[in-house]
Amino acid sequence: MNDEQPAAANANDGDWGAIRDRQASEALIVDLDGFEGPLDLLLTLGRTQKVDLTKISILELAEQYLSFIEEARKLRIELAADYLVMAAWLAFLKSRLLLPPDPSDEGPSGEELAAHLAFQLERLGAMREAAAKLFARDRLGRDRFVRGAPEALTTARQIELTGSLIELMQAYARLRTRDDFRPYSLDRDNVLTMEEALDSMRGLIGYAGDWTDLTSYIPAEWRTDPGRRRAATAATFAAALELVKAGRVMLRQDETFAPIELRRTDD
Amino acid sequence: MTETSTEPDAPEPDDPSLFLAPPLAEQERMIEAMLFASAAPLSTAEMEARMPHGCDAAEAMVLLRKRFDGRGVQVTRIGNGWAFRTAPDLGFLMSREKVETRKLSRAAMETLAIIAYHQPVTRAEIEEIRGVSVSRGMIDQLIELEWVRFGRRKMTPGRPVTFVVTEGFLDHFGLETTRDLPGLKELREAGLLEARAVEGLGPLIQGDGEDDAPDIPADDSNQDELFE
Amino acid sequence: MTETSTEPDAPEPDDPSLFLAPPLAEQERMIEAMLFASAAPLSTAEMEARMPHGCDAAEAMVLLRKRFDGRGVQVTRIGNGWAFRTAPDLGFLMSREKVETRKLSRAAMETLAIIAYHQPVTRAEIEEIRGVSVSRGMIDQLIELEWVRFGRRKMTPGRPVTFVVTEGFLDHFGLETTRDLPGLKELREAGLLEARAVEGLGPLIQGDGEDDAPDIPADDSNQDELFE
Repeated sequence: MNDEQPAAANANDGDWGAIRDRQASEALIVDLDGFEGPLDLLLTLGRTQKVDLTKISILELAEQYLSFIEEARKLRIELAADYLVMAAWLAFLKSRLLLPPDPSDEGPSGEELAAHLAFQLERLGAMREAAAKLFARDRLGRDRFVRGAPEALTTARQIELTGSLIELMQAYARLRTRDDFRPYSLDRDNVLTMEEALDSMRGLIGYAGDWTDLTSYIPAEWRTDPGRRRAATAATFAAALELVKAGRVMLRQDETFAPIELRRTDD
Repeated sequence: MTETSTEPDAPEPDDPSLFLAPPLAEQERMIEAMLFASAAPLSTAEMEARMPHGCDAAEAMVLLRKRFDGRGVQVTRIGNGWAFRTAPDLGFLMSREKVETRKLSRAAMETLAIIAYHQPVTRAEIEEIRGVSVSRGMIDQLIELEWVRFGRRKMTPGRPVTFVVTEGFLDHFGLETTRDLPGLKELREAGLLEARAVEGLGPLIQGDGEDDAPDIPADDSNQDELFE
Repeated sequence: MTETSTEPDAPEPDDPSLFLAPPLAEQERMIEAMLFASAAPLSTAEMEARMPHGCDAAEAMVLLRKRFDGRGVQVTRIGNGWAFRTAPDLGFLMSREKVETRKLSRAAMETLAIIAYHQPVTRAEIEEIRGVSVSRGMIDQLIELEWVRFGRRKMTPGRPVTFVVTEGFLDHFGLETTRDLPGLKELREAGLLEARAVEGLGPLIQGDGEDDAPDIPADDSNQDELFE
């Protein structure tokens, strides 16, 4: 591989070329952060060989890389681990390439390893070139343009309603059997509220020094109609309980279903 | 941008028209591209300002309009400017129709059932049977579906309108006449009445109170009421 | 819809082809209008779905492409679709429409190229080619630009996700298909697009162990559309 060295590359550059090369390598070291990893660094170093990537000397490249790492160390530049891994691998590759092959050794030969590295570099270089070509194309929004005022596609949603005969009949059946169980609804006119009962009782309990039947507190106009009477009884009973809670009255009942009697508390 | 060197009157070297305007056909391409890419209509002055020196956008516009005459898109004057617009007869291509089928809502189905079984029937009668008020919007929707139409006015005070079902209704529900609708007894025999209890509505609790909300606004045009 | 009664084989009355498709010139107007109206590419199938029965959008497209050959706007093929785009030589007129995009890093451009030329490609493969780990953020950036999307999982251990380029990528870079990528043939002939990752041949690149979107939506059934 060494015979493909571009020996003539710097021939007419003389010392000037050497200085420029040194400047270039110094620039590389300073710009280490600009590299996208060891392969990128190898590719850049490979380019200084000024040959087609397919003809690159991997041995020379390994040496370039190793001396670059050495220089970086001297300059106390901290190197990421993958640069060091690559350095170790290249040192191994170099020994493989230089030493006669060990017949007992398994695995790929030095040449195979070198060929693969050359392939990787060529491929990365090709992708880099492809990216440049791609981005140099006539691009949308820069060279080519879309319709500035696209006309929206309107979607007319048409709703089609359906129903089956069974559903129609079920609906009717539902309606016709509803009367039997019409929901219970409150009839406000025929309800005496607890508040109303309480109001009328408050005015009367002052006179209840003796036990009196609770029903006598039901307002007269609520006594005749059975429905109204039922509602008023409940309201009056609830109102009496409220008054007991307030400590105003006492209640008693001799036995189950016997009349409930009420008396003012003595204070 | 082609420079025509065979121009008979060679202009003075510092004459701006030394740089001759591109050929008109090229200018036409330019205004075509600009009108296409612009979000808003462009006036000829605006276009000229972007074009190489010496161009005449108005003249190029004459060519462009002629070229698009009768095409699928047309160069249209909008205010002071020009823009491409779809030819009016092709507007139908710019809309997509999507047909969705939905079931009639329970409330609408009930109303329809009442009209079918009791026609001709007034709205008041429908309300009496359903036990809740019936929105005008719902009947309107049934009319729009062409399942219900107006019948004769009733000869009662106020002469209320009645509703009847249509041929379209019979068609959709696969009936010859409304007389083919089964009676209550047959419904029960068909198990349609028991089905309610199975549905979990329970024999004593009426409905779910949702679509039978006691006060539906009288003119509820909300069509959601029609489907679930 | 013109009915040609001189058709030799008169179709049956209920044959849908009784209503013959509009003349091809009319179909050409239609696709012209649809393509003008849409910013995104439309496939011939999408156009046909909006056209009257019996239309052949692909045939009409032949006419339309010819008509706009050399014009200021051009009919461009983008993957499976078609779109009008301004002619590249007229970009200088559109300074106002220019879209200022954030400049992609060199690494992102390179990653995009690798995805385009090697697709479908896994993140590990991208890392193998670039020799460094690829940050999730960089691929996310490409996905956000809508130039890259997830492809099918690879049938290799771990079933890694793959990345492919999109129709938006083709549109942006003015490519009809991924086969038109610059230098593709040469790269293939040079063997540079073959997967040649052989264990033990080079120092291993350590990924950062991040998981690439473990759940891709199941429907990537049409991912083949871009590649044949």
